[in-house]
Amino acid sequence: MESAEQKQQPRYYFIWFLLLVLTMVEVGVAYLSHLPRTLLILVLVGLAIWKATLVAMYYMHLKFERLRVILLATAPIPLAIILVLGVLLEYAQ
Amino acid sequence: MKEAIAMPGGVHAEPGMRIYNQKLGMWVFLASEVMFFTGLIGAYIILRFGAGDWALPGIPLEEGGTPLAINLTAFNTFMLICSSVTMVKAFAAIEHGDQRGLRLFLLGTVVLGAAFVGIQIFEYIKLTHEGFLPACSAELAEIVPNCGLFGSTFYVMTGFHGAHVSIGVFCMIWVTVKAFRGAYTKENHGGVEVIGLYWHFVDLVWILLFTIVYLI
Amino acid sequence: MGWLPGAASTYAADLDRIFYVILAVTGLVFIGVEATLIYFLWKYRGREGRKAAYIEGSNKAEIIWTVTPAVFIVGLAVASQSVWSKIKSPANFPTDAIEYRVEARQYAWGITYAGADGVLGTEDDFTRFNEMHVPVGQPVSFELTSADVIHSFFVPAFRIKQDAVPGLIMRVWFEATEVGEFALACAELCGVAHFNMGGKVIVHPQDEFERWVAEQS
Amino acid sequence: MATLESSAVPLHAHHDDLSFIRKYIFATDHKIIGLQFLFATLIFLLIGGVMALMIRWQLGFPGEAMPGVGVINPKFYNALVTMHGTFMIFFAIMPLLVGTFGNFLIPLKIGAPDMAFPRLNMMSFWLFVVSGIVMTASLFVEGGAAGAGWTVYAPLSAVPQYTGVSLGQQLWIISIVFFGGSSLLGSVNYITTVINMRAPGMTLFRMPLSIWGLFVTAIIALLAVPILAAAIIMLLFDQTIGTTFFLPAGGGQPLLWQHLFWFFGHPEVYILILPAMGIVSDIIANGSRKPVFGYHSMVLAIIAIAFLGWIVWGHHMFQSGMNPLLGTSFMISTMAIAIPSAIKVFNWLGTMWRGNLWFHTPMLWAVGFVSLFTVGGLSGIFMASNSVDVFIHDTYFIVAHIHYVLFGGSLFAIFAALYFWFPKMFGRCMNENWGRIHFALTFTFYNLTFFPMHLLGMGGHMRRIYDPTAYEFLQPLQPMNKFITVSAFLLFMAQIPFVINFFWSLFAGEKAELNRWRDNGLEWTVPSPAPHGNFTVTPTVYRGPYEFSSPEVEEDFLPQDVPPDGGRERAPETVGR
Repeated sequence: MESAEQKQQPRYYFIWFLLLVLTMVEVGVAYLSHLPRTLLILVLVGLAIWKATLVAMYYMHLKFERLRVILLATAPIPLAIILVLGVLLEYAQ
Repeated sequence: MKEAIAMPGGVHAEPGMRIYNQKLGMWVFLASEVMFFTGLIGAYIILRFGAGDWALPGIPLEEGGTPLAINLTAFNTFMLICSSVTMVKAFAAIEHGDQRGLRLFLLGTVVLGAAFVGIQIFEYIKLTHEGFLPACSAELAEIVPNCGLFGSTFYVMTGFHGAHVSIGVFCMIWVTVKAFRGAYTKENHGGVEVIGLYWHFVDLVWILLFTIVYLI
Repeated sequence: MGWLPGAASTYAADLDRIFYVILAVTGLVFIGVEATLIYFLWKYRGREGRKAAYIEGSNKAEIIWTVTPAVFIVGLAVASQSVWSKIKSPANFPTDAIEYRVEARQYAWGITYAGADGVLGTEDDFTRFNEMHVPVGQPVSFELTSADVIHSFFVPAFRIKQDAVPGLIMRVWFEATEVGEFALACAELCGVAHFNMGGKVIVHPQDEFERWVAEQS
Repeated sequence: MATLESSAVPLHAHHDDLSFIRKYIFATDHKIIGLQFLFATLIFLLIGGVMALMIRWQLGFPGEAMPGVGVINPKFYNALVTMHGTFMIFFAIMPLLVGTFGNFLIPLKIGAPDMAFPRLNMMSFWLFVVSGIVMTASLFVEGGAAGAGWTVYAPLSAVPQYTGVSLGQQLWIISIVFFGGSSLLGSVNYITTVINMRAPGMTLFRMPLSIWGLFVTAIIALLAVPILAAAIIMLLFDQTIGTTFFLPAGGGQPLLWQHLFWFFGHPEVYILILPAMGIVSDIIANGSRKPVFGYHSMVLAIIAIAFLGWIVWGHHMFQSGMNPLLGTSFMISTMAIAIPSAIKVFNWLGTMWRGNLWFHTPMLWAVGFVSLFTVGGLSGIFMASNSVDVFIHDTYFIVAHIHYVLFGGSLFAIFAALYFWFPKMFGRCMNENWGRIHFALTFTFYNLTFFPMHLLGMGGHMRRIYDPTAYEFLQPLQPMNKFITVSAFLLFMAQIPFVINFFWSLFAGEKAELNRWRDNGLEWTVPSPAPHGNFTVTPTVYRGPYEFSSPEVEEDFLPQDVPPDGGRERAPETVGR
């Protein structure tokens, strides 16, 4: 489709390999239960977001789309954050 | 997909998104799906935050470890990631007009996707036999903290994800059959791209679910 | 005005004041808008051969009617905030209050009194249903919870309303300023007999209240 | 995936050989689907209205047998309260605005041949029908219909023993899941259509405000309804298979339900009002023969309201035990909504200012909307103030408020739209005189019914109570309750002229000319009713939709598709059929 003209072939296998390695790192990290929980959670969530971004950017071709498609795709994310954070604030009292 | 490229409604002075309707529609639909999973995952985060004690990975079940089988699921995650790369390779193949590549990679995606669902069903059977349910068995309830809540959130999140994969597999079979009949060409392959978007989205959700449900 | 029920707690008057301020301002806006509307309807009624003025808008006018409500709203928010935090914020709870425990259930209010020793959780605690006896002129505070579904503790005369949520403990306080009997109602739909979940708050003079507590044990 | 084949090119040639079933039952034509929604929802509107009368009867004359119905018992009363809200919100107002007018207007007004996905559109309607049937069926099952309020607060709704209703509540949930599917398909369709299928020249800022309202509404529905779907599915599992999401006994959180529900529920309120605001803007501009005052700020106000709608959900929960600091922030964000709302009201007044007002029936309803929405908007400020809300929360004050916004607001706009687009829908006009009578009676009895409810609320009258006389302090308010009940019955009867007018005009109304209201929209350039495919030749748009009384031309309107050189030769309009 039209995105094909402008993009150089992304390295799909390289991304796959990266995802694989990151998954293995994640599972490994999860077993390090003696580390502080907060650190573990931060690392794991960071890795997960990294992986998710890779999929969205390269496999879903967001990296090669126009800005408006990217905006459309990411529009719900602020709402999701507002919901979860808003409710979690309840516990902050 | 001929009509998909010819923009319906004739020429556009201000041509909207410059992507064809089906692809735009799929992105819009995925935005809605993000909110659906936000509802489920958000509820899980909030409930877990409020519950305090939770079963953790990396320690034995008796000491409050998770009843979930992490290695099995890590393997399953591997399958889904593989299916994503076959999917995107199928799309890349038809972009170059490579019919054989398209068919092979689509077939691979179907097999890997079906295997994911199969393993998940196996996991469910195993867990229910061990008494891990929304209403936990008495023994498990004693050692797993907040067992009922864990079970409730676990089954709802992974269950709805599994349903999404299953629907994806059925659609993928349909697309594959069409591919074998030669319905897609170098110029017209919107169907492959649209199902691919859905497939990768489901993969993306699983990446997040695997981390926050199994590993944290 | 007289439409609000008689006020009988310390913060009722504060709340009523904000109510009436909002009523006055919104009332003025209401009259202004409706009068303008009616005037326009009459003044610019269609006539043959006349053409409407071609006006697409006016930035100046729009800025005016964007900023004016904004200013009003900021003022209102500030005014509301002080009363809100007086009623609900745990930091502002009176420290010299008599403690109770209130548990709502389908369809009754269980009110636990501290008894003669004035301490909750001891043996001389006693529970009465649907009648809350309190002394006048002294703050009372209580932990509010529910045994089954969500109820809402509502005493119109005191201007207090607080949901009772199962699994959670809410803090409520009020100080009655008048002796007498006041209606206690459930304000949150709680089941078939929701309408029949009324009770009373009975405000005694200080000495009478002490006598009443002594009689109970 | 080949659904577009029929819409990609205007195929008037073979649209006539569709069988009756293809044309009117499993229709893919957006106009027919709009009409299907219209007739289906009018039935639900009637059901909801009758329920309102039963509620009013019980409140005015507690415990007395209602003629034709009998004595209403408390359990049935709770079911009535729940189902009245459900039917009116999900099965009347929302599908009337979004389903009927969204379908009918979007392609016609942006110059598209049809929706982007006609078959999804058809599925959307039939899912709605399934949903409506399931909901109606829940009225007749054992144990009665759901009785936990339309907000289905857990744990009351999550455990059958608490209300004595199990199957009814479960059917309620299943019905809303279907409804969510219907809404999702509709939203995807509307958004894609508006983004991708506008006619040449129809830039975003040349779209009529009705389309802006519907477009933004579709975005809200797209993102809000899935949250409800997720929440009610969890609720269903709590009801049936022993999960404990909202049950404190199993570690769940009742307040989580309220957060999820209102995170959907408050945007939902704007789903119910934004299209109405857009439609009213269109009609007021037409009736004033003047451009909408401040078109751009009207658009921005719609967007601002939609955005703010996402960060105010907590104001429904001020008294539920939320963190008081959070209460403050929700109060501020809620009050901020007053600003765009005020802009809208003042701009409507500005539109009428120095106009040449033409009081056709739609204009009357639109003006009625402005005057009543003002009341509803202003009374909202009382609830937005968190301290005043301590007293008036869950009282009749809020019942008055929602009815001023949803009946005086949304439903008045719906009537305005029906009278306005009836000629384009059916090719015949509704009777103007009866329309005016309908308006005058409705406006009068509407205010007599709902305005006194503010006073009830100020007296402390709780909402959703079966028998107000059970409370001594409410007994002095009973005469007013009776008065409201009588007014409500008269309000109901005031709709009879409408029903007669509607059906009579359907078959025997005056034939509609092409452009009944001398309007500028593209829909008035096609025959009434418009053929499948809408436009013989895709129209080209040269200007915004509100060029009334433009100095460029002699007439007091200047349609969007007339070329700027003033050449008034619009070939397409006469060709159609």
